[in-house]
Amino acid sequence: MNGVIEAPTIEYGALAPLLLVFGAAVLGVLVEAFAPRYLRRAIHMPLTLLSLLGAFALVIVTVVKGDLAETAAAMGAVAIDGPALFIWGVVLILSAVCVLMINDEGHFVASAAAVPGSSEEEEAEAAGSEHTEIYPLVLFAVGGMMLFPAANDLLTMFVALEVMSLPLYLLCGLARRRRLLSQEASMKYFLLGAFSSAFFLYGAAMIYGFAGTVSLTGISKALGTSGLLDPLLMIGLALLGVGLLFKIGAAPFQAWKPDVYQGAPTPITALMASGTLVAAVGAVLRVFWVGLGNLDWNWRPVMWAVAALTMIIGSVLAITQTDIKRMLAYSSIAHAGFLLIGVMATYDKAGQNSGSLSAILFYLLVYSLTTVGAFAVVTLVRDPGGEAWHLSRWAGLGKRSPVLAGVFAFFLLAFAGIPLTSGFFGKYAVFTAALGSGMESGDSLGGWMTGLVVLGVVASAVAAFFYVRVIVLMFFSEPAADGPTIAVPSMGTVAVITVALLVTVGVGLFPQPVLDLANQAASGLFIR
Amino acid sequence: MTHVLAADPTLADFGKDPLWITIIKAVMLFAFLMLGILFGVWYERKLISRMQNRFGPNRAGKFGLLQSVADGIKMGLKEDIFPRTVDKVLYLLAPVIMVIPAFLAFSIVPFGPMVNLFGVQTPLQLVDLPVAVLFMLAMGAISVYGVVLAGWSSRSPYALLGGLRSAAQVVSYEIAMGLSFVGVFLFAGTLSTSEIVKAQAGGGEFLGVSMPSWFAILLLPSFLIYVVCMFGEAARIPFDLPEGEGELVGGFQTEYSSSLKFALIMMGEYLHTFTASGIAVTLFLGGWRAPWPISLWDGANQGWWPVLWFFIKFALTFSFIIWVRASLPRVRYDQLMSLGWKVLIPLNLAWIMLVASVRAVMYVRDGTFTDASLVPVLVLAAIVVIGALAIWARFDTVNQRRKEARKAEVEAEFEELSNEPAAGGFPVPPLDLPHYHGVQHKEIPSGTN
Amino acid sequence: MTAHYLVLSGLLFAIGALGVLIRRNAIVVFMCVELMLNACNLAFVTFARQHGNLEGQIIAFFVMVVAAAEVVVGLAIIVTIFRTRRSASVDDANLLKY
Amino acid sequence: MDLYVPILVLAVLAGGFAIFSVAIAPFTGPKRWNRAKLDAYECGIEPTPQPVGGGRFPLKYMVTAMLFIVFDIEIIFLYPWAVSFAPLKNDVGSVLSSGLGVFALVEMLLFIVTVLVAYAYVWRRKGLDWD
Amino acid sequence: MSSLWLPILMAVPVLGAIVVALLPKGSDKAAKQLTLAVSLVVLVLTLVMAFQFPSASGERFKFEAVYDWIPSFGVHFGVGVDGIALVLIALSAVLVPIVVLASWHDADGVRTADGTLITPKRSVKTYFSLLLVLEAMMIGVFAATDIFLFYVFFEAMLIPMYFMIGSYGGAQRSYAAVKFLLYSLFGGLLMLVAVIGLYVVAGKGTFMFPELVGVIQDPATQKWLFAGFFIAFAIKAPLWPVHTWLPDAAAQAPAGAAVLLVGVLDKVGTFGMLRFCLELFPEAAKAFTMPIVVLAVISIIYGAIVAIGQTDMKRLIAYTSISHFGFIVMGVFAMSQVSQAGATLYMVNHGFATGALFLAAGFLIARRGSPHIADYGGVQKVAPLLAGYFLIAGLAGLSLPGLSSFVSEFMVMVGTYSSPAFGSGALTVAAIVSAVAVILAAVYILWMVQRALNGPTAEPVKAFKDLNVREVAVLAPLVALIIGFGFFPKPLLDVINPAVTQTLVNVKVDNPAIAEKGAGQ
Repeated sequence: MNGVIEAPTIEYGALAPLLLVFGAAVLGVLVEAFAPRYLRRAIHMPLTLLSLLGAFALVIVTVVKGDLAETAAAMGAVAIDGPALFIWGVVLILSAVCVLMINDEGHFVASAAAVPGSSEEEEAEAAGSEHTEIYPLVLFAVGGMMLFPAANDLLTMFVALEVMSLPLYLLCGLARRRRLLSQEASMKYFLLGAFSSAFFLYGAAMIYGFAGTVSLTGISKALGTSGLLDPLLMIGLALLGVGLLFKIGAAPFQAWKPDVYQGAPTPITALMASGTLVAAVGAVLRVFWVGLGNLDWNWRPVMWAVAALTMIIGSVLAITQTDIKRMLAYSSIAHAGFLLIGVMATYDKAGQNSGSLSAILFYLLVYSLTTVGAFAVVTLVRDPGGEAWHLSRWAGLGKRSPVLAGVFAFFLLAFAGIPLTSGFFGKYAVFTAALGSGMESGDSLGGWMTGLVVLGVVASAVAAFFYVRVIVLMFFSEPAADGPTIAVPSMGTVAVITVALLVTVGVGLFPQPVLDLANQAASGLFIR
Repeated sequence: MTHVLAADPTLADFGKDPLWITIIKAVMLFAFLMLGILFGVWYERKLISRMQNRFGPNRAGKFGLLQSVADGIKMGLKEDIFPRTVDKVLYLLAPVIMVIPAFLAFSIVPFGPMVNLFGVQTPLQLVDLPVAVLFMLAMGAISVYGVVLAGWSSRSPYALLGGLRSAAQVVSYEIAMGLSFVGVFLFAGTLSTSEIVKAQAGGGEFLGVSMPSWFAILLLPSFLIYVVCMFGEAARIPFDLPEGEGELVGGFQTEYSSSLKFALIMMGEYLHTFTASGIAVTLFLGGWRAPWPISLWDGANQGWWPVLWFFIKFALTFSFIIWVRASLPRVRYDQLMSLGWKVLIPLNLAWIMLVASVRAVMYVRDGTFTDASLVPVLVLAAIVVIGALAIWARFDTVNQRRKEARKAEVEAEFEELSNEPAAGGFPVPPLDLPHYHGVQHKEIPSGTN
Repeated sequence: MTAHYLVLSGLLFAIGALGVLIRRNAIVVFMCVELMLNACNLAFVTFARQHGNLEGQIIAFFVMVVAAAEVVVGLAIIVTIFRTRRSASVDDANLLKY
Repeated sequence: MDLYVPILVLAVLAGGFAIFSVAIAPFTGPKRWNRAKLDAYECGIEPTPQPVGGGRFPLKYMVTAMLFIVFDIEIIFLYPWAVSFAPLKNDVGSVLSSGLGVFALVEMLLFIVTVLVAYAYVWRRKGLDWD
Repeated sequence: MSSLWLPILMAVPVLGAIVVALLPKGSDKAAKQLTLAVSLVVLVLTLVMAFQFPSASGERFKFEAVYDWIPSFGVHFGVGVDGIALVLIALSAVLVPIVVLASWHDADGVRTADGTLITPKRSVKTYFSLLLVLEAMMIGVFAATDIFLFYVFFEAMLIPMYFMIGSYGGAQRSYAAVKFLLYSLFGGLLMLVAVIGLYVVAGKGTFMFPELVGVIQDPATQKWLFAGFFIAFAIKAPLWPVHTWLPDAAAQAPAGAAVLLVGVLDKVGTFGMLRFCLELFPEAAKAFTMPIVVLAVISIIYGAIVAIGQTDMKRLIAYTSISHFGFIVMGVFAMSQVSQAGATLYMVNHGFATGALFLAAGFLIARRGSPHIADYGGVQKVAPLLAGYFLIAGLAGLSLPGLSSFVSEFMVMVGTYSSPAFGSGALTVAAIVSAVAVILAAVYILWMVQRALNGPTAEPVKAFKDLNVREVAVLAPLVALIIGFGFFPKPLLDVINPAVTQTLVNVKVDNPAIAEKGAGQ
């Protein structure tokens, strides 16, 4: 401990959005502690929403002010650069939207501690008690989602990873219906998640051993200087990759996704399918572009295989699904694969590539919003026993409520990437970036990237099959006599679906503004 | 710091001894502890009986001095019962696990300054580490494993519950204890015991006033909290819930009939008491340094004299523990826990903030901190302190009131029921015995006659 | 001489990973995960010594915190499941299938 | 490293003693077989056999354990802070390293506030009550 | 310089569609009338535009309008027509109102004379607004001068057609709809890769067709991109062996939708070959000509033979179309002025002929409730008018001299036969082989006519009513066009030829002589 200790400096201003969200979360805990039961929801809802929107406003302000620091804030721990801000904005919007859904009645268990089917549970439900802890938990998760892609050293990233995951583990287990499934999902998610984060950490340790630092900047410097085939480095690279790829649910680490998505309460599923994916992809980009950019020749082949496998597995297994949420889970796996294509498209002297970066950011924005919308629709199709999860129950929904079915069909078409939907431009942007980077490289990479893109196209054709199948089910088949009822949507859910729909349509017709935004965010690349 | 002497060992002085010196010191310490136990048991029983107007042990040897030797031999000659159900390995391992760390914990306690031991300049302390205090805590924590394993491996509900209870108690008080040390570190700026002792050599100046040297005085709240925790850690009356003869027939050691295994467990607990006293002396009572009037004599803190001062302080602390045992009853478990969690911890946190703020002021004054933004920070600190205290005061009282209200309710109900005609009203258990063995009795609906 | 520690941490990590894959009791699986984390700590501290900088030791602190948080969350989840099914076996958790 | 040699020596002594006494215990004492002796002692009533792997016990203890872990970790953070808070001076009194200064105070305040929030929550949720 | 013709032409039906969709419940009749009105307006506008065409400015594309759409992708909303596009747009503009009339009752539960329900009641408004959306897209796809825009319409067209087949078709509709969608989607996605590849390789940062012509030089690259485009188009214009979706789709779709499907949508494929495959990748096109012509010949013969074996009227017609598309593809790739002009003309005529045939068959089926030829017989005694129109349509299908399709088929064969594009006589052989199909055509058409219309009157047929006014109004104009263009194809050819010449120039086929002769035809 001897030697002069420099007191660190922290740019509170730049970190304001982050701090606001975390502060609100802590405040939420206090509310839980001191507010009387009947007031809690009334306090939580505005607190959560306002903090999220406030943080969003702060992000906007930062963007508008425009003078981003050249180096990472908080002693190089948190990089607040264009991409990070963009992702923050996306995550904040998504979470705000999801909170609107979360606020609905009937998604969450009355008392998580009560054994399912026990008398306590009945009492709890009769008493109408509820876990308002959900709001602070969500806020903590959102804070983690914001910190994760902005973390500029592996330690911060690890901490963020956990801050993001731990609340989600809990939230997964709080579904009101099908509680056994929910608890099981929670446990699986937890065990596998902890497992993967252990891998991430060990990878970080190895890389620390190689570079003597965990800051991504330092790592890339070390890579610049020393031999690239250090075993420590290779092991670290592999383990780190495992940890990160798990989070975005890339094959062969995708197994948790369907289970968790199916078991979790649908609003939480929506939050995970959108927010977590966005954050995780951001983190993957930062690690592989900033930290290991000079190493791309070592990781690109593996990434190639992973991307291919992910797309194939995602789109093929989705065909066999009978549970709507599982199907969407597999589709999100497939989309993770498409995103990975973009992640690979870094060919550039700097190890980065603003073109593909903006493509990925754009894809993230449009895809995640469509996803949230789709899950919001899922919450509305109810059976006596909760949501109508089995696909067969959706038969003839088009007759029962054309509007809802139409909206859902539209979201599915967007997933499938039909032109004039946002999804199409997302895929298009990523594919173009990939081919472009391949061509630029002017060596064997070109061929590989082309192959990957063709594979991606085939995969999305296969994926289109099961999306279309659902549409067929909804529109071309007769409704069952005891079909599911369509819950009267709350204002919140209506808002969610409307926003998602507007974005999907609007971006589908006029993507330029959003593209400009993404380009602007990506122009600065990640700071090193 | 004028009182600091060349004889004062610093961290640098450790790890230099040749092996034979080390062995000698280790053996000395071991012997000291063993004899200490033998003597301590006798001393405790004698003192207590005196306080209770009894004679206490007076058969074996002069004043019964050999009593504990006799006890030891007796235990050795008793049958070594080995219940059928126990988990053999762990059952045997538990006492060992309890004893070893108990010994080790004491190894960081300094007995004196540098002395000439067989021609070698060496500090009168087995070893000192940069993390000495942490080491002590760690050892204390390890011996908790012994307790839990003992309870668990016995496969008897009493033992299991006893083990859990003692584990819960010890860990609860470990937190408060750990927090109470923070103040000391804030002043000493180190975790090494010898350095801490050195730091108590002479008080610094604060706002022109010279401060007392002992942390016990300087950080009185820390000291008091530590004293309370000391009992919890060593599971002594009033906090000897783990044994709790009344309720748990000996707790986790129920299945360790009175053989040598039992002796080991007892030994472990005694050593904890010793360690507790030793730490109290070292961290708060100026360690081996001579107390004030004596310290005026320059020779007081040199050579072998300090050992004497140390033993005196140590003996007094130990006697204090015994005195408490003689005078206080055992508390209820919930009282124990709520004292540990609801009183000591918040007080500790508040106190730490206070100390830190004061230190900050000092450093700003003597110019080590070149940071102007102190005032707002202090305000913040004040808020935190007050907030902590407020939370504490408010909710403690709230809980108290709630409890009382509940009790009042029950009594009122009882009252009302018992006022009604015995036929209906207050449920009169029928006189057939099964009810006493847990068969529920039929309640006679009120209002029927 | 740091090599030994690295080997040790590698072994611990491998044991933990294998445990996660092989063992069936959720609690044990979970303890194996914690074992992996500790292996990471060991590696970090070793490297910190090797590089002569403190980063690794600081990281170890944070890892402990995370591990603690994981313990709390994880035990809560597992205990809930246990109370529901009277079994903490991962195999019994088999409602979620393709 | 050799700082730990003395501890090792002491450990050997203590361990030797402990293991020795556990080992000889069976031989020093008499052997009088008696079935009741070998049962778990439960004040004379028929002992309830505990399942292998220990019986089930109140969840309360687990909660306490969790709380302990959390607060213990907090302490882990307090110690280095406390140590490096003080400016390091040598015997002559000249400053070797200025401590972390007011910054450390602020950060620790924030930290403790956060912990206190959690603490208050636990308290209100009766996490600290035994009854 | 940007004219508003085409944007308006596309905007009108879209607006119409929106209005129709927003009509209050129960106003089905209003919806139908409004749709008819809108489609007629479009028709009128198209005709006006067509007559202005020769005088309009612009060398290759006329009525051009180019707006930025997605600058950062270099995508424009670029529209403009040359002769080929014009005639095809006109074709769709003509067919839509006819289809509207023809499928007047399709959506509100089609019942046969004896009251058996063929297709259940469905939302009328949806059907007709889909129809209008489809029209807008058909116009857009032919008018697009920006390759990206073309692709967008190419894919987006699928959705309305998918729903029209899926919700309004026959028993097997959902199977047919999905098959149709997935085939086309797959092709489309391959094309997407090629489109992106084109954009990246060209590196011009734009998708405007004129700027991309002749940019790609490297033959290898050309071949890959060509493949991407061609497969998509081959699926669209069902070319053996990727034709299998057409019979199902056409047979299951309601008659109106089937007409648009076969009459217009499939033309996008052949149109795409002519416009994009050839002009963007001339080298590749030449390299691949032989295999493609072989495929074309195969589908000519195959389609014809399989058609003979069909018992289901609609399927039979679908297979005849496969055969006809074979001719068109052959004409396109023979790369002579005459053959390509003929092919283009064929697209139009085939639209009319097959349209008429489908509609007539549709009326038959609407009366009998069964698509099986065997269920009919002696219709001409009961419903002479219907039988007459059916006969004429059929004869047009076998391209009888004097009927429009004859001209085009003849031009294709002659053009192919005498095409000097490749020294070898391979094309000659192809032309000769394809001539066999003429005989086969006679067989399948006449046999169907003979089985369905002549002979003893089947029992249920006795109840047939003859065509009512609406149905006459549907068939009459088509037959008129068939006969009219049969004798006087010049106006069409005059529009088409310059465009074809331009194409050939871009493909760098050097045979001015033929070009002259073709123009003289």
